[in-house]
Amino acid sequence: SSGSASGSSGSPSGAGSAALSSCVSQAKKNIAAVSAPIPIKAPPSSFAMKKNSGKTIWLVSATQDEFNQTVANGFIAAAKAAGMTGRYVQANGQVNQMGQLVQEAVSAKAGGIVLFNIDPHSVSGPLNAARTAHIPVIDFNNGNPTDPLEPGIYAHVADDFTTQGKNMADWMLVNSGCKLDLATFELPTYPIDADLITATIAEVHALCPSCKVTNTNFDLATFATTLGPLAQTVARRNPGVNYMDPGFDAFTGIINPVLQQIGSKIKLVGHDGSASNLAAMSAHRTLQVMTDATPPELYIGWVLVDELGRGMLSLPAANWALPARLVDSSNIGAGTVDAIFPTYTNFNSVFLKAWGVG
Amino acid sequence: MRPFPVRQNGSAASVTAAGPADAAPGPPAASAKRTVLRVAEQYGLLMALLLAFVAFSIALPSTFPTVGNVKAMIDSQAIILLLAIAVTLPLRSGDFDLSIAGLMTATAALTAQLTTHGTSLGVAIIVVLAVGLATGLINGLLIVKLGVDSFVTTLGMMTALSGLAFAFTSNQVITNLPSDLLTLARQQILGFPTVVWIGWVLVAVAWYVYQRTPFGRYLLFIGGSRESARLAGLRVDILRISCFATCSLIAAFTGVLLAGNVGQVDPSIASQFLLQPFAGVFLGATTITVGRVNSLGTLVALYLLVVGITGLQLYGAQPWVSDVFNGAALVLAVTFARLAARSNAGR
Amino acid sequence: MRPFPVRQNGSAASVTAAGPADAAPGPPAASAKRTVLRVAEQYGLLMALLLAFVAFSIALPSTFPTVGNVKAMIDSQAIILLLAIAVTLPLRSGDFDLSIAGLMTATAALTAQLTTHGTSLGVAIIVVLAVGLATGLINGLLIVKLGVDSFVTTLGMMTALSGLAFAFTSNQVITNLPSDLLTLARQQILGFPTVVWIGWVLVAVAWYVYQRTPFGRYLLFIGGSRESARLAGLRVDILRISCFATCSLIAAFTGVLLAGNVGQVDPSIASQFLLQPFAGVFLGATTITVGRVNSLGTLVALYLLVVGITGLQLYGAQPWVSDVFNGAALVLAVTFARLAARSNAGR
Amino acid sequence: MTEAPTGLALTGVSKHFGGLTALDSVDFSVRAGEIHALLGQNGSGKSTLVKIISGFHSPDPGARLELWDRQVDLPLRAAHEHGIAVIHQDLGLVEGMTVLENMGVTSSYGAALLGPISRRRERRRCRELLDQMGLAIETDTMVASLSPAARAGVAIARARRVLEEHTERFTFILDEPTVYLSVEESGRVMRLMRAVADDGSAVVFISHRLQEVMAVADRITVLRDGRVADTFQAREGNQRRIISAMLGRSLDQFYPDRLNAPPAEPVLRVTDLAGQRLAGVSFNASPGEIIGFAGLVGMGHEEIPYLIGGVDRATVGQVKLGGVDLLPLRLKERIERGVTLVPGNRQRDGAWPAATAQENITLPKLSLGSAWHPLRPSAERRDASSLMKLFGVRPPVPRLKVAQFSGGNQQKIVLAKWMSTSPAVLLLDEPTQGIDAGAKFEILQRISDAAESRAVVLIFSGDYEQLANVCGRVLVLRHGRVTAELTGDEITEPAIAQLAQGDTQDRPDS
Ligand SMILES: Nc1ncnc2c1ncn2[C@@H]1O[C@H](COP(=O)(O)OP(=O)(O)OP(=O)(O)O)[C@@H](O)[C@H]1O
Ligand SMILES: Nc1ncnc2c1ncn2[C@@H]1O[C@H](COP(=O)(O)OP(=O)(O)OP(=O)(O)O)[C@@H](O)[C@H]1O
Ligand SMILES: [Mg+2]
Ligand SMILES: [Mg+2]
Repeated sequence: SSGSASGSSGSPSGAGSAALSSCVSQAKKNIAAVSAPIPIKAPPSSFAMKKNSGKTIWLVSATQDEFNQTVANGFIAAAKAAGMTGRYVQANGQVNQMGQLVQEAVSAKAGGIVLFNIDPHSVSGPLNAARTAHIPVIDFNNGNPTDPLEPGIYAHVADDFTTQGKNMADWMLVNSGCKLDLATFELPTYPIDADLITATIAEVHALCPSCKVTNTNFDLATFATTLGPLAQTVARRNPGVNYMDPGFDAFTGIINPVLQQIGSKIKLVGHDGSASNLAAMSAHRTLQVMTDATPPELYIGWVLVDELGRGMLSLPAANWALPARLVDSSNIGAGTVDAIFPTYTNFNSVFLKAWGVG
Repeated sequence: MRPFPVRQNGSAASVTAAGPADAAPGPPAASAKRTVLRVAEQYGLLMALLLAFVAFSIALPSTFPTVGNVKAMIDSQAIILLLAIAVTLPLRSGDFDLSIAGLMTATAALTAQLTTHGTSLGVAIIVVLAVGLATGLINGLLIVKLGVDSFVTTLGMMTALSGLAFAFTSNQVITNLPSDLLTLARQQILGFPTVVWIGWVLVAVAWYVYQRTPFGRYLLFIGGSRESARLAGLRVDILRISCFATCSLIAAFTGVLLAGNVGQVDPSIASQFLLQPFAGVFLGATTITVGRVNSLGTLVALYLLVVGITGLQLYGAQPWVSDVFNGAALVLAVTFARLAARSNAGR
Repeated sequence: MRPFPVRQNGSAASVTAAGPADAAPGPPAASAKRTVLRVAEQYGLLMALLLAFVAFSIALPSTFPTVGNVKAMIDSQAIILLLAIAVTLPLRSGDFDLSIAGLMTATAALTAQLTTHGTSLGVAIIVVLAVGLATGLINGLLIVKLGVDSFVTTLGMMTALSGLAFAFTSNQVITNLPSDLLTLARQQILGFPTVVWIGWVLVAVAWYVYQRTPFGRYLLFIGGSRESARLAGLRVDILRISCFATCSLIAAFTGVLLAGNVGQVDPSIASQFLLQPFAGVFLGATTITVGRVNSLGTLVALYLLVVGITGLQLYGAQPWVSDVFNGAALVLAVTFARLAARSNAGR
Repeated sequence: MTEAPTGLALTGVSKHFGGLTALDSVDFSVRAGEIHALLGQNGSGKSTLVKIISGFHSPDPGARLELWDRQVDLPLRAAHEHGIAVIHQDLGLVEGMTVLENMGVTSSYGAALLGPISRRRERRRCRELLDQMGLAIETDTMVASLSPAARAGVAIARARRVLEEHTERFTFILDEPTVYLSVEESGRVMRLMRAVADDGSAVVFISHRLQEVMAVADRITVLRDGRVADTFQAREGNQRRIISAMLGRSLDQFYPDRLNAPPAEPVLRVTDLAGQRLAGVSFNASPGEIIGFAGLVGMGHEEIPYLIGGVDRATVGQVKLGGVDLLPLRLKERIERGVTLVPGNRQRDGAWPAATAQENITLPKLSLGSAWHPLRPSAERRDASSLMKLFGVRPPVPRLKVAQFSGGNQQKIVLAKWMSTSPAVLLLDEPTQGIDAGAKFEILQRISDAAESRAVVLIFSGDYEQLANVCGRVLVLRHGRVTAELTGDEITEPAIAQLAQGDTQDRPDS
């Protein structure tokens, strides 16, 4: 991640329209594939999930929110389909409870554990216990699929945030005709956010030296009261800003009304494709013009069970990298998750087949 | 039971905080200096606000002193101002109410849930006010009638209500709120949204009530010396309960306005609104009617804090600088106010 | 200046909170009933803890009553227990200290920054303790010597210190802490890590000091009536300042242990630790030495809360249920304690 | 006695509060074995002088303090380590703690700061001390549940404990210790002081009761407006000399003329009234009557004003005022019917010390009126100012905080606050506590005026001399019941004292 208000780059325009058009075409090429409907990502190989039946697997989440809850619902359903019991617990955002819950899972002889938004470093003590007990642990939604594995971690399941951040940058470059003056907002202590924003900034700098990026840090503990005013302040400080990227859809939801109230024309982009943002976009009720949508949360719950099943049988990890689709007015359609991921409607069968169940 | 900090009246000898109206009759020589000190004490925070505004305007001429920025700063404090005014009521009569942030979040969640599921805004507001009244009465009855400590009771209510906010929304962030709800909070009147105007009206009403009516005086006496208030015939219990109830009603309605103002409801935000209203009220008590919780002072205090933070942000300071500023402003203001009070008291 | 809730002692007529040592000698007929009530009052929370434990053990025989689960629950409260014991000191002498969570986070950040940049653990601890002492003295001098209100001063310090935590780590999460730091907090002794043992030792020391030494009584005296304590010849200022200083020293060292225990330092966690220690202390004051801040009660209270929440989680309750449980437990416990006190007082 | 060493010598003590001069170059000394009475009008600076000795206030520069002929620095730190024990007007007890805990605090509970307290020894020690004072108080009782007089006893016993721990070279200072006490109890305190002085300690005490002063003091110093007006050996002077030094004039009358209320139908009828200790008391009172109530500590008479006034709840009984039973009525409703209570605990019940005199004085009127009718600050100020003048509050400045007035002047403010409401029943709990001899006349005159305008006046006081001089009838209570009623010429101070005392064997239990 970079510091707050990392300065702009690039020389004043004059590099000529050639540079601009090459920037646009390069960016356009990069995002062509991720704007189209995405074929369902199936388990890479089959394995005998049946052998795990009867076990209990734990999903330990840092916080409770909409996304986590829906993933958990998928997780529990998938576990059931696999003859296991899925258990969802959350730590109220408190670091001491995270350790406690992992410890509890270990002492309850969990078949496997998923860490959801939890930095393995912050539970390294309980993780040691899990390793000793030969319990596979998955690090989910906490960094890039390609990050090195922390001790005691069997596999990552993650969005490829570095690629997706780059894609988001490319979309904005195309959308702006490479006349991008972007304000980003970063949670430096939140790895997936930092990865996403860092990649976006790097891509803008790489393709468009004349574009400008202003990055500002904010704090998850106070975002509800501070992010809105902060966005206004940034807009005021940088009157030329034409795009804002606060990372995730939850944060565009905070910034949008503030900008709307001052009659701003700044375009918002975010990541997740959460149902409510998609609905607002398709109804043109928001300044958000693009979201990098992830597949249905229920599907993600099944992915977690798939990966954990492999770990419990000491098979090689599938190394899931979750796909995402750039959604804007051109492809939003009805604005529902099903419409955006048409191939995912029947994902259960794909997993059941790979697991040799049902 | 009162196992907790017993806020104490100073003894006859040690009370030195000079109230607004009490100059010890001094020899004329010292009186000019004393007047300066008194003015400094009474209007110090206001002057700090003006000074900060002017300083940032000079330092950041193109971004800070603009209509847009001023409006943005004022808008950003609207919700906190409402909560702060609400909490002046129990604070003035000597009780804490930490539950308001939780209540506001719960009622915002309830409003969002009801109005997005077909309930009309009017009905939703009635339900929300009923919830607020119930919360206030529970707080009030436990604290006043049973004598449970207000800090710990309302801390518990805060936690429970934050949990209920999640229950109301089924852990979801609720968006796409109906337009009449948005309008209720955002309708522009003379350049400011309704939520700001409601805050200002409340400040004015509270000012009148606190400064100009016996009711305001009653609260002060109940807060300062509950027994002597009771012996004077004040119905201390009813008055304290009515403070809790009114406070909760305002906080509950603030939940409706919050939903309309932000346009979505995230049930996880309660704790983010917990402390800022108190910072505003406590800081505000160092000015105007010095040493007494008051509404104008609260307004000035909140605006001072937002001017400082916005100025620093526009200046490009790291975000943590605003936290440090916020905290330091609070500590310094109460310290200076205290020092001024001591000099005035001639120590 | 004391513009804030003046916590008041009840009048002679209305004081009903029965201290542990004050059985009004009643007629023998009523005395059996009264003894039962007194025991219920004094050990009610402990019984609730045991009851909750047994109930969840029956409901969840395979997951709840396991050694691993019990250890996990105890471990998870270690840091909060340390903070809670720290804050009993100023609370007993009548002052709030809201700054401890901020201080702990700042010193955790400092420890991480120093030890990952080549400073030895010993030196880092000395630096951290110096920071703690300085914070405690600033709090103490402002509050005690200048007479600034403790709630607002330490609220300001809390905010400022949370900001400094970000400054110390340059907004980063610091990981890969040196192994001696990890060992300091995690070394297992008889099945529990050092951080738990340190907490228990502090509970025992605080119990001795509060129950058995003049110092503990002095604090209570000061908390009860500062003026009276002063008139009785106690060196009130020094004693209060020493409470702030000791509290801050413990909180600062807790920062070191937090870094070692968690294994990384995230500068944004201060607010997570703000309220829980107070909930523990206030709830704990309803038991053992009823009506007085005490360390054993605090321990029981924190364990009751974690048993409740863990049991509910394991039972598969919705996550928000634990917030509601937390809040309701606090409110109900203080309410019952209050009711028991009233019955004891023969009302 | 002249050869006895000087325990305490202050020279050139001045003290300003803002622009106000509380003390102006005062010299003051006490010898070992001497009881030195410090006298003066309300606000003359007595308490301020004591608070300088105890180290609570620091004097203006230039003051010197010698203890046992050794110079010590001012402000004095840890006075008790220098052998100074002080009992202030405010007693210094914590209500929410037990007697035991309160009594140990000045003696470090007989243990090192972080050493273990021996509870058994503590309890034994306290028992002894209380027994010596003749106080049958349980050591585990909360101070909050004690009567003011019992509290004074605890405070004195506690100071005495410190005394005994420093047998020699001790200075013992009591600021109005007897203000709450009845005559016989204050006699006990006087004997205690004498015993302490005879042991070689220096004793200073402040009192407005000139009789007891003349009975016990060896030397007398009178302050007037912060200066020493006179200082002399007690046997060389008399009450007249004290009064003229205090007031700067002589006082020929200590009490207003007794009223001869014309006989009238009783308006206040109290039947079988009972409370915590009060066990069924009945009496009638007519308009214009002034009735006194006397009794030892804990005999129940202290409760009567609070039961009639509506502060505490009566267990049984009836209190009829003009045919209406007051007991079911709320406090405010009683006030509206003219039932006016001047409470005995002025710090807690009488006034809010941090608010201004004006705000305190006008509160009863405000609380009777509408909560929403706009305040009229200038009218309020005028009212307060004239009332303060009427009751002789000094200085009569309404915007000063109550805390900034001297003890006696605070009491006058409390009286002004209540007696301005033209009461029908005036309940006075120790109305002249802490009020100087000069001002007392004025206050009693106001009370007499109230009776003259057809109020029923009930005075509850341990000052039997005062009861004997102003009351037309005196009821004496023992164990919660009226045991004697004195009228007309029967009312004399010794008669009240003897009836209150009763059989010396049966002490009040608590
Ligand atoms: N906190 C308390 N509240 C109420 N009663 C108490 C308390 N502590 C002790 N007691 C009771 O007080 C009595 C005396 O206490 P204890 O025996 O502990 O004295 P001690 O300090 O041990 O004396 P010593 O040191 O001389 O042996 C006992 O009956 C004990 O039960
Ligand atoms: N803290 C204070 N601030 C301002 N003025 C004060 C303060 N304390 C005392 N005074 C003033 O100093 C003067 C002396 O007060 P002091 O209390 O010494 O009187 P006193 O002789 O003890 O009177 P009393 O007999 O009524 O107790 C009074 O005029 C009083 O108003
Ligand atoms: Mg005095
Ligand atoms: Mg023993």
